[in-house]
Amino acid sequence: MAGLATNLPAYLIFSLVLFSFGLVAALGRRSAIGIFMGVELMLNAAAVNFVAFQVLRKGVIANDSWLHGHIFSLFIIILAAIEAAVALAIVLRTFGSRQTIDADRADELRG
Amino acid sequence: MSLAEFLSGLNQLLGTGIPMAIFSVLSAVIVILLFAMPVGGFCTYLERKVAADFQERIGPNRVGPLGLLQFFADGIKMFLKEDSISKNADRWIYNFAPSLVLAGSFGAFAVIPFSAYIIGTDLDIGVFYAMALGSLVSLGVLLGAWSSDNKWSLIGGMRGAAQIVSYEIPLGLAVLSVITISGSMSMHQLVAQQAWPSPGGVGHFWNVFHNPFMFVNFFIYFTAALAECNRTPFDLPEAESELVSGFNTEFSGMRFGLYALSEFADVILFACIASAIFLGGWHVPFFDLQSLNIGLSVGELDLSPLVQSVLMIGVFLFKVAVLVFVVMWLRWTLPRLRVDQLMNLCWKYLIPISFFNLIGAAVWTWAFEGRSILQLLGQVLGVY
Amino acid sequence: MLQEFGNALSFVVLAAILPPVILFIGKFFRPSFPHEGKLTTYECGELPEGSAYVMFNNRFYLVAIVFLVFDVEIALLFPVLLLFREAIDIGGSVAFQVFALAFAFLGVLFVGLVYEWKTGDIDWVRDAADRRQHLESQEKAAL
Amino acid sequence: MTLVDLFVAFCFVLGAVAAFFTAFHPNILYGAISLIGSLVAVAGIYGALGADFLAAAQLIIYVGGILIVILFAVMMSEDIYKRRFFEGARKYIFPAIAAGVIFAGLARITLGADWSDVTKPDFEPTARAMGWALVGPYALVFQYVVVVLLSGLIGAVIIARPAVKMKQLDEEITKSGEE
Repeated sequence: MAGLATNLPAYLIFSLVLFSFGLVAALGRRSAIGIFMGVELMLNAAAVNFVAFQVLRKGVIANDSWLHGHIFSLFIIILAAIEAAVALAIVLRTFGSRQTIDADRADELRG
Repeated sequence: MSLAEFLSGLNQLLGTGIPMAIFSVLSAVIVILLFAMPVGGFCTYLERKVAADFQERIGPNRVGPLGLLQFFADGIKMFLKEDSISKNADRWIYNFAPSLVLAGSFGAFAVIPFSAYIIGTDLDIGVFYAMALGSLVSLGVLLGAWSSDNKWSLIGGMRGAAQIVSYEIPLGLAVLSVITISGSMSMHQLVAQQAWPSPGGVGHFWNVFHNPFMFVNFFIYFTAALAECNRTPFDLPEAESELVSGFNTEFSGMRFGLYALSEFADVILFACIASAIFLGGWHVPFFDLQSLNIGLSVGELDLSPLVQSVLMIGVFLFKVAVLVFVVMWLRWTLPRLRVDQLMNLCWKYLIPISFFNLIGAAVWTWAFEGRSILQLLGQVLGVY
Repeated sequence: MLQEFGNALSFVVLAAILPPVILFIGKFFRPSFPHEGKLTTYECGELPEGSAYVMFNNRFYLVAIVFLVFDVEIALLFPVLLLFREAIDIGGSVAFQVFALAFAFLGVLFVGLVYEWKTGDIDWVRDAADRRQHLESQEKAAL
Repeated sequence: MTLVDLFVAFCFVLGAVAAFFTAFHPNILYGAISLIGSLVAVAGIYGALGADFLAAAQLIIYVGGILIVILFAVMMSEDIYKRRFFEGARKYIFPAIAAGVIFAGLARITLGADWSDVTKPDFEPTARAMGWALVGPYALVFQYVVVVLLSGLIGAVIIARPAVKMKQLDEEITKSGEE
């Protein structure tokens, strides 16, 4: 437990746990929002990895004074936000026409 | 210098070996329990007194001298009233929502700069951190309303969340223009740069008078802050006439007291942030408080910073009091907006105006290398 | 720097545990007579029927979507505009670069806002019937 | 055992437990509520790693934006209290196995590697450095992201537009076409 804050494998294992729960949620959940929440968890797991490597492995990347890890995870957060906007729009539209958002039932190809 | 370092500095003098963590919790207790909550409670009394003055009646004067202890009596009454949770309310979220709301509104008191020497904690992302915690409040309102399984509170909660959420954008753009001008996010730096302009100094006087765009931005910030705390022209979520006091219909006793306290804490918080980043925090026109020097000193400890700090806190709290009074004044003058007027005001007026103000402020700082009108005037008149 | 975060964290933690503590302490002092009438949700006296989870038309969601995009825009603009003052002191070309970058960003999203405005999506019209009447009034105004 | 280690350990446990409930809780709303827990835990970890701007950005965008959208969607779409039963554990079997295999494989790799050259984090404010990075090497990405933002905004609004409005807009287009 000592030195947990600067122990890189601990962060990797945590992000791996987050990723696997996200995967289970994405594959197992029936409703579209459940799938979307799983995807959010997976994105968060990746972002944690980027920041952990940037902070705890300084001097390995070429000129790492540019905080590449932080920028990557910032863009992950932003693209997850845009994805959330479009996902809500799709959920809205499927709910409008089909009264439910169970992913299994949305199987017709028509509009 | 953060409050915790100030306390631990005091501790080194007394020699007791208390670790630093205790002091950060102590600083939190001092700012929240001894400043935010009492002043929040006192505001309820003040609001009723001010309202009484506007309507030429006396207002509460039974409890204690001039009714000063009224808020204390209200607090005890709410503490002792029964807290009935309705049968099919969602117990878990029902209890979780108030702590989200309170964490959002009281947590942001950490970055308020009371004086040059006293600040809860001088985060490098001070203003951004305050906005981040502000977004927790909208979540708490939504969850609290949704979990009490009452049609009115649900509609009130949805409206409240939509209103708080959409007014965060003009708020953010106004704060952005302040950051464009002063080039730093930490509250201490933001206020330190608003000193009275002196030849060598870095101050460019209050941000409100920095340039015309900033003047308009202050009013946009104030309007958005009013909408953020559901205050008067925008108090749609708790509209008594339509929604039976909106999202807190189902809350009784102390739970309702907590929501009311967090609403007042929001008002004080936005008044503090507005007076810090727009009205120059502890700075006084024509005179720099930090250069005030009183000869007396106890032992080797020079007392003048202490006296300066007290004066600065007084100036800062005076500005906060003026802003809070204006908020209360608005409550008894302006009618309530309809939902579509409220949303149109935000999306069609406040956001475009704050867009152009941001561009204007940036062009101004670029053209005059960050100097304010006052500094330019000083140069024209050859003062410095 | 971590000490600063520690102070900020202690503020948030204290504020978060305040409500449960107060409500728990109050439990011993508060009367508690759960009576059938008292426990049903408040409906101005009548018996509540149907659950509260009624659906809404989607103007709330349009606001949430547009807010999300503009909130992201503000979060991205914070670090860039933070440097503006510093870039001015460094020199004209750097300042121009930061200015052009930030306000191209702002301009593109302002186009999005204008699009919303023109197609009437951020009009807070209550529901389909009002929307048709809203559109007819626009046409009359246009003639 | 400094306080930071304690805090990071608490964030790990909070994040893992919240992610577990997000995946497995029968009621979708409690899944969304526990998603708040894991997002706040990740924000705490960013703070412990010294990425202060990221922690605040995570709070503003995720907790203040995406979760509001998710909660609106959840509240609108299904009547949570009708279905209290567990939606059949059968459908969780395959994903759980797949995730378990991936977890075991990657965990073995990470624990196998030698993390000797881990450096001490030097805690400097990151907001200004990220700003210079966004203006410097990432300037193109910065502009690209805004185009993605715009397309996402317009796309989402077009999809979410109520059907009745689409008919009006189509009529307007056809009418203007005839003139």
